[in-house]
Amino acid sequence: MKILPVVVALLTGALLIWAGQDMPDFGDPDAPTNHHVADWYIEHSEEDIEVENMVSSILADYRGYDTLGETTVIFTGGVTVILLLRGRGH
Amino acid sequence: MKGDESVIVRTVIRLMAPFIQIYGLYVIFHGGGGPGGGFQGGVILAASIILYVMAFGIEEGQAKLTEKINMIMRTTGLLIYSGIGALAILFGGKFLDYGAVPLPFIHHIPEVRAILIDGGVEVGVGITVMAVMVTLFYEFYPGGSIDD
Amino acid sequence: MIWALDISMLIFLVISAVAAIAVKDLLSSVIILSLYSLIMAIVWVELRAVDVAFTEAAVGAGITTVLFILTIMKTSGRYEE
Amino acid sequence: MIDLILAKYNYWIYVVLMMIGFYAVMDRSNLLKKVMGLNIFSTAIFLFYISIGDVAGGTEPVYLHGVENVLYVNPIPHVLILTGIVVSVTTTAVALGLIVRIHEEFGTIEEDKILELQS
Repeated sequence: MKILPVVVALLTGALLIWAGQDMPDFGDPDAPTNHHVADWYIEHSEEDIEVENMVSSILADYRGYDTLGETTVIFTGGVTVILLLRGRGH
Repeated sequence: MKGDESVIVRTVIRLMAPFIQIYGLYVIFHGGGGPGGGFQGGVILAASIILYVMAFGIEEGQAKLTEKINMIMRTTGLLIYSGIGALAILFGGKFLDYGAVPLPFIHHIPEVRAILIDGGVEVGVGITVMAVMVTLFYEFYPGGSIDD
Repeated sequence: MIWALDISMLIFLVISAVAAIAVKDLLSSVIILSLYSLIMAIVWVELRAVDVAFTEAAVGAGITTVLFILTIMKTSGRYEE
Repeated sequence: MIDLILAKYNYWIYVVLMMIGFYAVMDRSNLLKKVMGLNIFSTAIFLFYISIGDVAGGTEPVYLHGVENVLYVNPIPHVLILTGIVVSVTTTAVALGLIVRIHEEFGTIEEDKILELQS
């Protein structure tokens, strides 16, 4: 066990703990992240898209570009593995 | 590499694989009403084929799902998704604006969006994910990397 | 949310992460990593993220473990030096 | 002090998990262990995101019909993390493919031996 990686990991952890003291409490209903656009999605997604699961409606409709990019990432990963591992030695 | 599992393992997996596949289809099509969706269902469908290859060997598995069909499915799913997006442009909306697509007999716009999400987008994602996961498994399997 | 269950699951999470890194046998290490994914799925059900829990249980404990085990078979180095 | 620890315990656990993953990526010589550390690192970040979106006393983000004034948890982190898990598994697959190629090229997956062979 070398000493430098331990020191770097501990320093990063200490920095994150120091920064995390200013975060809102865990499970706080008044935290800013839970209010800006999340409220709008929760109120409107039932009328806009008649799908019960909010995660599904946000994933496929409000943020459809994200999911299209995600599918492209999977496809590119598969093609990359094929290029790496198939047809060597020719 | 040939699978050399016992007859009990083979019989149980031969019985179980169709039920796993039906569960995967249920997860894909039930994505709107509860937990689930295209990605999870595609992974479950791929898991049934992985189980089959583990018990019966790579040759039997590739006889069931050949590399050619796999390659076609890998691209078809992505094409379904972006095709539905482009369909909205064709009918005067923006890219991926599902409400613009006129479906026959349905004029209620939220219902059109729900049907396109559940029946189009999730199926496309599921097909691509299943084919890519099976591809990864075939490529990493010892002796499974074929040249064609 | 049952906070006692939550805290004990989080402690198990840390223990299994340390074990997955510390164990010398790579195959055992992969199995412990899949246990880590399973505990993570339980934590996410506790945090009411059902879709994420479903995905983690299918991917982390399923596909990733299979890929790791196949890589160990291909590289045939079961023990770390 | 004890209040501070108890009020945010999920955040401290995320910091600990992230340190473990970061240490494994930096210090382990075996490439497979490095990929495992990367997995633990990414899961720690996911835990942080989902913990931000949690609301005490809330329910799952699936509509309950016929019930008034339901408090739902924030669904946006769930969506982001769903995408993140997919990218994480793809990254793992590509990394494992590279490891298989490295083993074919050098005959070992220990980082220090590969560096010796290269010099």
